[in-house]
Amino acid sequence: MIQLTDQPIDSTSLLAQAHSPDAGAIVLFLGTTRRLTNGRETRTLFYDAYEEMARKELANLEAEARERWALTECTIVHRLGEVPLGESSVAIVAASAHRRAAFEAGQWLIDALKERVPIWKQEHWADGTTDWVHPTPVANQEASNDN
Amino acid sequence: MIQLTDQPIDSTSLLAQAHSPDAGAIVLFLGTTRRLTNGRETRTLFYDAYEEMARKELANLEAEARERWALTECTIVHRLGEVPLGESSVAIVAASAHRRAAFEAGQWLIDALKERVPIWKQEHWADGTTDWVHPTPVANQEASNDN
Amino acid sequence: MNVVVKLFAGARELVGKDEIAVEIGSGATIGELREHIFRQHAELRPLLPHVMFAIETTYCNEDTPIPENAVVACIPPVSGG
Amino acid sequence: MNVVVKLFAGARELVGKDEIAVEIGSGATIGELREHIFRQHAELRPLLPHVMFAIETTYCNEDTPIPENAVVACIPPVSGG
Repeated sequence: MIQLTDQPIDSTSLLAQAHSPDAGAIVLFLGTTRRLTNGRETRTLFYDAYEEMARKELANLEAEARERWALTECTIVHRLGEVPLGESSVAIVAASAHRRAAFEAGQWLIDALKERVPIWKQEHWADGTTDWVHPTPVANQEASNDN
Repeated sequence: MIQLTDQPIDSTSLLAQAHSPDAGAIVLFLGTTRRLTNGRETRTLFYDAYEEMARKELANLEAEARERWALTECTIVHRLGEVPLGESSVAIVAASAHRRAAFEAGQWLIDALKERVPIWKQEHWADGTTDWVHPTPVANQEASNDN
Repeated sequence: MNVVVKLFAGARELVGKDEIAVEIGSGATIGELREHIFRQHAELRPLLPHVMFAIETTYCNEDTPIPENAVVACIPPVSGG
Repeated sequence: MNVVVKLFAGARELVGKDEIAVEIGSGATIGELREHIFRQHAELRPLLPHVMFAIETTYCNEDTPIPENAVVACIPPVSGG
């Protein structure tokens, strides 16, 4: 299941859907808005997307993960708009009979999402300035609020 | 935080404790009771522990993980007694500024728990027989309800 | 032909618009589109070497020809997650 | 000295008791304890090569000497998680 939403992510209901007598291992990843990035303070984050394409790319990621690993559940939810400090911008659930597949799929999904899916974050710094975050090979990715 | 409990594990409250403006990544692992193991059907599982020593070993795991990775939260909860199909026997939460540390710590914690902590599971098969599970180098670990 | 290119995030901010219209020869490629944008939109030059393009929500290469009336999008380096 | 050894899981099931008492020389090691148990509890022989022992909730080696009145536990291969 994939979803884009402007509401807070309900990880409890995502986990409830993953519980099953066929699963033996459930891995949930939450990416959350962090206050400090290299000592610089974030006030809040905003996320924008090319929604139609982002949905297609997320669906591709789910399909590719289900092909590579035997998953009983595979969920990717990304929140758009403002995501305040400490709240989740993204949730990934990967469930499988065995833990190795669930961990591998969860890590691969968040890595691939960050490479491919047309979603962008805008830093709103505590000093009042804003920056769209566009990681380039030269830029240090840790210079943005990257988890 | 480490805990042994005979109650269902409340992963929602464990996650709530991990949300923080200092975290950027939260990984939750749930090990759950699976119905089928190599085609054989499990009716339910029971867990027993040498409780005093298990608590000490779990605390050692938390301390070692906090030393190896910069974690903003590290939680291990193991349920004892009966853990019915689809319910969680173990929950691990690892939170960090960055996702790599959270995933690595989460995987290391469940691997180490399964090697060191004096907790044992008893299979109650659908055919009415029971087996204490004692993995040995020769035995195929997948022959037990291992996640 | 006239190609409308959707803009997002930093690209939209630099141009100050959701999309730009580019007049380009029929059957032109994405690479040619990139060159046209480079010449016509100086404000996009710092970001342009790093952007990808998508046609009908699919990433494409520099030598992909742009069909008539295609939905083309300029995709700056992504930062979701 | 008399050493009381706690039993768990499959070991407890094989013996049918929570603990066993073993009479052993003062200052004997865990290795010597294992040999005594092997001789006195035939029912434990299939599992015994695979068990660890703990003294006062700490895993120990074959050559660890057992203190007087120590809490000793027989730890079959664990299967938590």
